[in-house]
Amino acid sequence: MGIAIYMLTFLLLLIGVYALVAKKNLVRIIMGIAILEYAVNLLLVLVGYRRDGTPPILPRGQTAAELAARAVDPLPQALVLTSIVIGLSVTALAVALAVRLYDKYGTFDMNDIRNLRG
Amino acid sequence: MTIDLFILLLIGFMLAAGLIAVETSDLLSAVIAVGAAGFALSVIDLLLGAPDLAFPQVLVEIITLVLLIRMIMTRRDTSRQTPRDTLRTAVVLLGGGVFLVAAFLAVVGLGAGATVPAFGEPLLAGGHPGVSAAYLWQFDKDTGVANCVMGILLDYRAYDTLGEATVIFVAIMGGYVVLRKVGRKRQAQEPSP
Amino acid sequence: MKGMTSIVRDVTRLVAGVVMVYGVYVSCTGHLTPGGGFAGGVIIMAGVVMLVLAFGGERANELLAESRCHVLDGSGALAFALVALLGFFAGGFFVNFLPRGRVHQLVSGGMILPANLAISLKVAAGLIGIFLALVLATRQPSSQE
Amino acid sequence: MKELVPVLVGLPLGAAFLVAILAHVRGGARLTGALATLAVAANLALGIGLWAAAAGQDQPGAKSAVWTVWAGRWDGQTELDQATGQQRTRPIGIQLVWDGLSRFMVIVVSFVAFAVIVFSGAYMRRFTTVWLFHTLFLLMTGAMIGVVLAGDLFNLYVFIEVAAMASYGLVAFGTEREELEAAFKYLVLGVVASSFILVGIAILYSLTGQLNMARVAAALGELGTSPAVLLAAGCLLGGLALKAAMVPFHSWLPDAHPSAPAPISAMLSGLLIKTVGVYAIARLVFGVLGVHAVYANVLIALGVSSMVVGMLLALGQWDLKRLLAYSSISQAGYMILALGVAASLLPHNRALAGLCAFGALFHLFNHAAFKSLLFLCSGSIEQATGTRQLREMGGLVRRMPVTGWCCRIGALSIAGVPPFNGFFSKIIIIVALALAGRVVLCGIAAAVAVGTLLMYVKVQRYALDGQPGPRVAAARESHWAMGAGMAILAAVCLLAGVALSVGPLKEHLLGPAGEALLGGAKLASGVAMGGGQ
Repeated sequence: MGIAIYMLTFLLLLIGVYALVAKKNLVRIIMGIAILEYAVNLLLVLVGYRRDGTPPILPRGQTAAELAARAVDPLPQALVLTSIVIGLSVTALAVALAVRLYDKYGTFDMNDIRNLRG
Repeated sequence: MTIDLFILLLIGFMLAAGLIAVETSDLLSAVIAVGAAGFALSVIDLLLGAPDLAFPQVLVEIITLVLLIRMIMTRRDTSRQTPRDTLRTAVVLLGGGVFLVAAFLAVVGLGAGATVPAFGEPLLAGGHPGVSAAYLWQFDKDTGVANCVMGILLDYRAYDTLGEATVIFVAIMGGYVVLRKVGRKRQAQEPSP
Repeated sequence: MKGMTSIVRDVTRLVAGVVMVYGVYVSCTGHLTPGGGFAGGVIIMAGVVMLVLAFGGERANELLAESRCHVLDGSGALAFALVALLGFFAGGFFVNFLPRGRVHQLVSGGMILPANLAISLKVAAGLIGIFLALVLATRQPSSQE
Repeated sequence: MKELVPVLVGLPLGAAFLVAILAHVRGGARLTGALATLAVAANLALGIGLWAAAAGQDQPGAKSAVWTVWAGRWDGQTELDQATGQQRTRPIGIQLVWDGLSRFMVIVVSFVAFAVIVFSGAYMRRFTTVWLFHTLFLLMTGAMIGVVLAGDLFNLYVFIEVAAMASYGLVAFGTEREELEAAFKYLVLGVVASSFILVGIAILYSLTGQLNMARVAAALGELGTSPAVLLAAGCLLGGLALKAAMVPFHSWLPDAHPSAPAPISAMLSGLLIKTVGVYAIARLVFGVLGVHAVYANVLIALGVSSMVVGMLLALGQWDLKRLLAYSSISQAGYMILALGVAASLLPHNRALAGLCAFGALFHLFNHAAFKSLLFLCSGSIEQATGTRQLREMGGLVRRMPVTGWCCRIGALSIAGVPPFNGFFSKIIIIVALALAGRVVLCGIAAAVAVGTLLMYVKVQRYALDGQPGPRVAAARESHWAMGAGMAILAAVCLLAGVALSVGPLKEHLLGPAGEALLGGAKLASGVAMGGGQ
């Protein structure tokens, strides 16, 4: 079942990429960004999971050594926290760009927003 | 094993929501589907022992939803159903297929080479624990915090967090750049020097 | 954007303050429980978002002008950079030079508490600023400028 | 001295935060430009000082000094625990590396950034809210230096992301239609690239349990090559190739780079695609993934396709900035090709691999100088004449002597005409390819060099010489500050060819850089002995 979990995560990643590359609607592209972020964050969390693990937070009256024997890996969580922040930042910037593009062209459709040659 | 099943179902739910978000014709439904996927992710975070992530994930989700819904509610969606760009779709399908095969080999392994550790059995639990085992062993003495993730984020790897704070700053400044109504001064104000 | 009905406004007035205080609480206790500066900052921002949605963007903009957000945003980031540079007095970049205190106490973890507060200030101010800018920009979409 | 290395990152970032505050203090908005210039100049001075200090420790011959700085005290050393009286090993955190390669890159980045900020003092006057430009410019510069100094995979990713986000905002700085559209496309592809980079890092972490580059390299050396490692490498190299705009991932660059204001085009083409693209690829292949025939062949294929396709597309362009952007793809291809050949030669013939790496880094330096110069010239020309079309120009040397001559020097350099710097690096790469027996690659490189020459003969013929057209006749020379920015880079183009290929600068700047690049594993052994999990 572990293999299926990983493979579905990679599939989710590909759905995000598909939305970014093949879709023409600005809003849908922003949603693709969100899905892509989810997939990457999910992969990092999965990589750090330990079966029946506890959160890496020290309960009162326990030593770190006791916690270390059964906590999940805290490092990927710290990385994901940074990655969530980066994802929010990218989304905010993309929304700002989409809003301005709508102001200029009156549409979210990339087919009508095409002045540049590839 | 039940937790595996739960997680598999939740990821399946995220996949379905993601597909709906990408393919449905109504933008509002699509945004809500993305929101549902995000909430499923935060539930997965909770199940996987990462309450530190579930919390910001939900919050970020809400902010994103508010931004996206406001954006589409005040604007008419005039996008047309255009015929599928067959070339791009084919490239994505082909590349995606190659990627999935490679990922499958990476997870399952081919011959004797190293594979991605099986789900639930990271290096931390095995014989060659990496750098994070050292963090877990002594974070209370080193940093004096009870929450190991915060200890890593703001002490062991605080330099990354400086970068993280900078990313938000950059995005906000970039947002202001983009939202300026006038970027260039008009020609009249711009004589050659 | 106009505001909402008076019921919504009254409830929001009550709730938003609580939400913001909770945000401050979350950023202060990041080293003890899940949460931390980023989560706290976003919660504070969520309180302001509620106010903006209930009372309208102009009203919020009067209270918290864009320039003030910039200043707070920059100060938060600068405070965090200072945390990094203060470490030089103790021997190097990002050295946590304050006493660690006892685990599970509010005042523990040395620089982690101040750093969390700086981040929460930064995140809250920055996100409020960009949200207000986006709301005001989305007020009346003009197809041609 | 060593402790000051992180200041190279902290100073621009701190100055950027200060700019945002200063802009809202009464009368402060006018000072932001001065603050930004001062910060970049101070960074350049600090970079040169640290380079000199480290170069003083170089041993004669090949050994160059490697300084490693740890953020916080988390350096893997053992210490005495005060409370228990027992020995304890500190875990390792984030490492900053000041070796030959990173000190070379820091000099390149801060030098070009300095020339560009001098230029933009006058150029940016026609834009509104210039302080936003200054803060984003400082953030981008600081982040690029952060990328170059990073000794940790995730730290590398974070700073790549900061630099990329700053560039999205800067590409859209004019907020006209094309600029917004280009910025959006650029952002979308940038997100795809950084997601794949992060996937690669996640897989590497799951395999090795480490994030420190040297330790990952050591652990990978034990694991050998397996599908999982190759998947991680593919994700990382694919993402970085997208950031570097290698063909077939190049489609965003010709939109994004010309849309930005000229100083930013200069930064993007001259520095960004090299630090987050070429440099990061080189660091990863030589320092983390380990030299392997598969990676070498991938690099060679990317390099050749970029060189040829970029050159062919550039030849057909009549828009000056688009022509320059396509030619950036082609020139970056040279570097990647040379690095790929160096990687394939390294196990058999270290001396020849060294020559290839030397050529690649030399070309990186030269391209940073002349491509930035040409983009700055294009900005000066566009401002004076109001056009970017080559056909509408003509006789610029007569009407705008400073810009015209700087542009001529830049064009001659990139075309590879002998006394200028481009000639030296191209000839080194071509000769190294020939010596390595890669006749086909050598022929392609020579052919692309001829194509580049033709391309810039076209620029000279239509833009600089001939009769002034109606638009050019009314043009006047640009502000002196813009001229100064261009003149600095033009002087480098004139002098660098000889100065860097012989003498003390080769000994202490380029030589150690190539050495550090090829000796990626040496760094690994130095860190692995540090102890600690």
